[in-house]
Amino acid sequence: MPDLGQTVAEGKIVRWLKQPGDRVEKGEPLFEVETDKVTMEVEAFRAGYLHEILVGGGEIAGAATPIAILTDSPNESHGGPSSHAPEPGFKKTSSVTASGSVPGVQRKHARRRTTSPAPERVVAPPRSTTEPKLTTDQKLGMYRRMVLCRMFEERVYYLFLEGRLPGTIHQSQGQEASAVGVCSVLEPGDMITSTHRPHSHAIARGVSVTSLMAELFAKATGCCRGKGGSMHVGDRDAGMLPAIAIVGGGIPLAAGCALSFQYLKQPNIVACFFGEGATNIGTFHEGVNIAAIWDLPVVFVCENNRYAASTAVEKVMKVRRVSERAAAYGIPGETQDGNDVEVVYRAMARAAARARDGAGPTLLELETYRLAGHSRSDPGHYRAAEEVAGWKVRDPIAAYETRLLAEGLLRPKAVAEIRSAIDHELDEAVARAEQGPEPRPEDCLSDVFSE
Amino acid sequence: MPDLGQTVAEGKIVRWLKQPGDRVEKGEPLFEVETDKVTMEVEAFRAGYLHEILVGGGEIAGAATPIAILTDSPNESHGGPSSHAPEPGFKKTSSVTASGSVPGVQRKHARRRTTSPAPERVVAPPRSTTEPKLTTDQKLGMYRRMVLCRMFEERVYYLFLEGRLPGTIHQSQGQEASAVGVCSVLEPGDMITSTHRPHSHAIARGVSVTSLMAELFAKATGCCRGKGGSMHVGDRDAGMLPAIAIVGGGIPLAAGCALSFQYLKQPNIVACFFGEGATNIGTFHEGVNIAAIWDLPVVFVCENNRYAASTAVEKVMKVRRVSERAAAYGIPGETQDGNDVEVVYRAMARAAARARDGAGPTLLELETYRLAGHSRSDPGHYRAAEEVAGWKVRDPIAAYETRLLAEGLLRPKAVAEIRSAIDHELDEAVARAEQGPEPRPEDCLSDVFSE
Amino acid sequence: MVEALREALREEMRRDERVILLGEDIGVEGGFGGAFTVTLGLSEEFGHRRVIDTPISEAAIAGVATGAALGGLRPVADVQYGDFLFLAMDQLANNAAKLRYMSGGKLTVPMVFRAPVGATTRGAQHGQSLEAFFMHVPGLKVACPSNPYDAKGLLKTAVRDDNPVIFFEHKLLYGSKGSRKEKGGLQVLGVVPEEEYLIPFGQAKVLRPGRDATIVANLLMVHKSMQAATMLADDGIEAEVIDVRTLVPLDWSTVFESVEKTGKLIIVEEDNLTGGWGAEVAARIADSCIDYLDAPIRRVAAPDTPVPFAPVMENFYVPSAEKIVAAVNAVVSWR
Amino acid sequence: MVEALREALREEMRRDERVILLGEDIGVEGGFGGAFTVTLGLSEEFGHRRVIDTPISEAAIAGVATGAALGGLRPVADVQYGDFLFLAMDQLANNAAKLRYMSGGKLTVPMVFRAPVGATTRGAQHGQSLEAFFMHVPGLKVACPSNPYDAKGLLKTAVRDDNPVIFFEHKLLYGSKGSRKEKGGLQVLGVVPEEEYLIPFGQAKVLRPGRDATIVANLLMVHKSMQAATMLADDGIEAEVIDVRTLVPLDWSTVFESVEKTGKLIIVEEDNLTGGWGAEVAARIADSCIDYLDAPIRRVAAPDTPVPFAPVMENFYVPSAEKIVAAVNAVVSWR
Repeated sequence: MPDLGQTVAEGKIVRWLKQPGDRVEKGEPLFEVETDKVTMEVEAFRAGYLHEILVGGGEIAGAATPIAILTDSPNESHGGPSSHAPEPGFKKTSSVTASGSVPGVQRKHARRRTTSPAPERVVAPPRSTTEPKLTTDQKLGMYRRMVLCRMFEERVYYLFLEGRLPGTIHQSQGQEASAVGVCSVLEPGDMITSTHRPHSHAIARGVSVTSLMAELFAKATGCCRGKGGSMHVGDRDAGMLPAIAIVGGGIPLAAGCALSFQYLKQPNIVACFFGEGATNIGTFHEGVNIAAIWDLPVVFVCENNRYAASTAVEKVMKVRRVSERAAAYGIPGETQDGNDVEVVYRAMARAAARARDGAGPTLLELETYRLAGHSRSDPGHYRAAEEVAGWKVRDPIAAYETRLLAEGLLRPKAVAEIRSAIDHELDEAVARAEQGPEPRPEDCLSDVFSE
Repeated sequence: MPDLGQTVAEGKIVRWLKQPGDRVEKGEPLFEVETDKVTMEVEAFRAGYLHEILVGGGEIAGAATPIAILTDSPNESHGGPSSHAPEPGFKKTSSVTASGSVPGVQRKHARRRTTSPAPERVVAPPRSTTEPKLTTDQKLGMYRRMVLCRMFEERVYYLFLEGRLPGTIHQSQGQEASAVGVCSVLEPGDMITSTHRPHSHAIARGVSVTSLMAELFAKATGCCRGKGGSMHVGDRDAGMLPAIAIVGGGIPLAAGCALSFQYLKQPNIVACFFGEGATNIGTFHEGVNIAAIWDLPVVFVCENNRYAASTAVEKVMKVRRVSERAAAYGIPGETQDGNDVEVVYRAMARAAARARDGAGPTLLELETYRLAGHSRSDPGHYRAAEEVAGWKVRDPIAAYETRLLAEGLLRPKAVAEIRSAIDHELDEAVARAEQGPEPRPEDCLSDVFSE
Repeated sequence: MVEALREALREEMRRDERVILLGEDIGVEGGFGGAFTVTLGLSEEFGHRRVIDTPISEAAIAGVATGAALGGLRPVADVQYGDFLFLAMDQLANNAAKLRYMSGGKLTVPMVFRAPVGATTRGAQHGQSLEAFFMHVPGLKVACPSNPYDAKGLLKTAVRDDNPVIFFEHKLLYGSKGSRKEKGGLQVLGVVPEEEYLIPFGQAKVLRPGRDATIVANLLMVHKSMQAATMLADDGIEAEVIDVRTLVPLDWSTVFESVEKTGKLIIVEEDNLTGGWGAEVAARIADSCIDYLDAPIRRVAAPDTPVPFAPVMENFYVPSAEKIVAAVNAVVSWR
Repeated sequence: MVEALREALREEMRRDERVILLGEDIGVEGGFGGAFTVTLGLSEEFGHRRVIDTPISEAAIAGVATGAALGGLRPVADVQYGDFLFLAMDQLANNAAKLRYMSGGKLTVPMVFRAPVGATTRGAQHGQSLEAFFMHVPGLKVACPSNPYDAKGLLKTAVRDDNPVIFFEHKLLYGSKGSRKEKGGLQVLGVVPEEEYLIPFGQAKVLRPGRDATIVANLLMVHKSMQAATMLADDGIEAEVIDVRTLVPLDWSTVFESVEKTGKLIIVEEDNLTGGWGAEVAARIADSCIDYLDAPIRRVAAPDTPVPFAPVMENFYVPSAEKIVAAVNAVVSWR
């Protein structure tokens, strides 16, 4: 599906103007698409034969979803499952897909500007330079990192059940792809800000699992020396500020940190994580606006998991997508599948490149789902069982595992090996946390002021 | 100029498809217009002869601006200046104008939805019922009310210069049309909220001039008994809460008051005044969002006078129009000429009708200018002299006076009579304020709590 | 205490159609009934028209409640954690508290803003005690019940008060029933009558009479103080324990009378020492009762640090019965 | 004082490239240089890269300053009126003040937040004194100079401090020069050296020695207290006047020493009585110096009301030299 604009995340295929088997010339109208902004005909960006229609008339396709396969000859086969399973940026040729960067795709009514209300200020992402091909190592690295996030959360969950950890937790099972996809783009020296639900962000950013676990155990060896706890984990040296547990509170901090990068001419950026619920609070509005007007090097990453605690997003927001709110600040907004780590990676790579190039912030909405409750004690009865089940099918780790296996990049044996190694890593982290020293009671009194 | 959509306030006439003298059939393409959203051909909504083009190709026309005159016969004269000076809603026939309600205007590419990002939720304003023809009495009443606002501010200005008033003032000369146009739509029982610049709002709403003047004189007879002062004038019985002097602070109050109307099934609405600078503060975001999701009966009236104190709107907002921000909340936003009291009246009438009908809030941006400084001591050197001069030419009172004189609704003699009567009214108000009792010092201690 | 608070809301909502509730997650089907289950079940009885779930917009919640109060309703709004009150501070301190005054006494702002306080191993942004901030804002009343009976009676009074009331509830006093059980939470005993009763603001309660020293406390610290008094009694020291119940208005005469009797004052609060409400109590006594004082006024309060996460530090942070005993011993043995 | 503050900023900006300014209307060409002209001319010297005009977004100003401080800058941000601090309270109290602590001491937040305070016939939302709110937040330092010399020296120290500092300036002390002249404003005399000097935090200043009573004051009230001391001297009463200069840290030993000498304490502040910073001073003295006190501790403060508009009421609201004299007389003649 071609990219129809910064704020357009999906479209309905009204009808196909060609049928499978038809010859298609470059520039010839191929199908008609309707979005919440426009209806338009889309032209073929290359010549060929329409081999197969993947999304039929009347159906809805998200941006970056393959909708048809073009081949060079009328009877060409289109290969195994890997040829349409992976994302378009990683395919050699033949899907008509969401990449607006494909130079041949032209909009018929080019004079319409359907995107940002201040489109003249929107700098088009330099996609060609920012969508590097992921190497196998990178893919496996992201996979492993997601598994680490998941297994860390599962371990923590049981440690809580056993009463071995104090305090409360807000877990992120199901949201690993957004954390890992975003952080995999970051460089040393970049910074992230996080929320009351920070574990996966911390692990994705590379905060040491040992120091994280020790913090949850309230030990002096924790990343915050036992003073922060689950909701405030962070490690500036690893590129993560202490998580801010008040919704939206980290957003102005992210803008400020980005201001320091810009001012000091450091080539760094900030990735600012928050949930969709945070987009209703004043600090979101003020912080994003300031980042926008000053072109600060920050990417606002909204993990839309559909519920602010128990409150469904539809009850508290009238727009369909958080990314539509970007238009109020004159910055690009886009919505992506937050459960596909490669989709996340590429979207973040574009946004990060914009930020690094001095073109300012992007509001990147990643659609995902928290498989656990809001906090430790939440059974989540406010969500329909079918909804939860539907999202479980879309588990970002299982899906990626399947894909990597199918692509032959991951050997079945390696899956078990990875899990076993992580298990061992977590055993170690727990052991070291438990053996680590408690803070002294009077340590409570230090670290209020820098002397 | 036809109404091209909720968020489209002006358009550039790309070219005329007919020339003066040409016969035009109903439905025939008449001109091509380009906005920041779309480019489209606009068809004639009636047949006739194109008598005169008022806005040529390449020029920009605001919504609700006459752009051409159609006549029934090729050589028909189109009367005196009154035939294109008044606004379209008040004309019988022959201007092709901004009223999107004119049934004959059709958009060529009707499938495009160019307006709100959640258009399915936007209820079209029931314009036919909400654009009553203004009677001569109403027009003269609005004129007189604007003159009262202006003369009040001028009087207050000199009283300050003479050192007869304590405190500071933020004056509203130049912004009378928005205050009066909005408040003229309101009914008894409706409420307004205001800002640190509240005098014209209070007068437009009908707060007694005597009690306002007494408040500025810090007298016990003032509308706030001398406890509020210029920045907090108000009178709930007259339909105005005490003005809130912290930017944006009145916006959640307006939503709350609207909630009480909705809950109590009162047929009332709230008009919430604020400046464009307030749209960058968190309470704007939170308050408008809540009003939107609950369909509260409130109209958010943004008086865009281009400067937040000394800070130009372009420096602090990347979108071109405040009304574009409405899309972030899924409500209609529109920008209108805030210096034309009848334009304001009609736009407010539509928004008020929506609110009263239970269709929720509107963000109504009124473009205007404060002819005075930000506060008493501000000479306004941050504004170019030509800019100020340009806006002085667009003085809302002078312009309306000229129009009413031209329409024969206002006799030249009456202008002087009105001013003289107001002068007398203000003399009286000043005299009564000066004679009114001072609060006692220890009155400071009362009214903290209701017993 | 959760049940007592819920009952108070239910009774007041049945009594007066103008009472509505506003807050995050307070009425969602299958949800929590607010962060601590206080409103659980109320949306079933009163519907979503009266139990209104809001976005995460604390400033707007406070402002909307204020505006609705001006429009004739009697809103009871809440934040999930008292710490979030800072987000709503402008609306509460600059608008709700001052609108009556700014209008020359013509308006009333009958609203209640509920806020859970207290350290419960949630760290620096979910465990503060904030009474002093609001006690210092003229125009706000401040309540802080220590037990279910008071909670019900005071909340009902708050709902009927024509002024804005900030109503603090301690997380460890909500009770140990249900899923919201807090580690270290107290199940405070005491009968809560089902019938209607009101507890007026500004009436402190002498929970235990004593001749040797006066202990003034609120919220959880009332219980720690009672515990300390028991321990002190074993050593023959009879401490009088006063629960202030409301900080604005504060029942000065009860405190004065007690200090005039004992000559010694210890104030116990979980808030940070410097600028806590205890400072105001000490200052008033040092003004009005100086001639009766025969020992220093001691405050047992949290130190001037944020709330630490680690339980070992949090236990040090929150005043303990032992620290109260030590403070009482010090003043009783003065000179 | 405006010139002294501007000079402090200019010197620190010349000295350290990391010092930047953030605020509304602070650097606009042809503009005001902030609400009270303190930053006038600085954008000409340092450019808009370092003198940054912000939108009207107080919470973000505080949060951005905090984030920039974490990123290695030393921002000096401001609000036009202290009353607007309530909008930024969450970022200041929950983030700026606590980030060092929450990180286990790994981070520093070197920022200054300037805020004009004091009643000047602008009514309830533009005239509050807010020192007590911020004194009560662990992790924030609080300065409140009473004269140009101190203003310069303290502001320079604040800029170099690695902790967040809330810097209060009284509108009537800005000076009577220029367009921002305030009715009733004082032109405080005193030489402000052009060369560099710093005034450490936590050093109170004895402005006038005296044996009969100790007056502790800040900001404008220092001048009212000095005026009162002169009036008292005519009656043979020698009051010692102490300017606290900073509230966090507060120079307790200077205050204790003075009270141990005089046995009498009067605290003068423009903030509302209940829960003002004076309460904390009274409480500390009632704890540490009880044996030296031979009279009640009196506070002369604004009453517990919002700031009224009418000058006749505002004059009643703001503590006067006469009220200070009366308070001193009352304690000096005690018994």
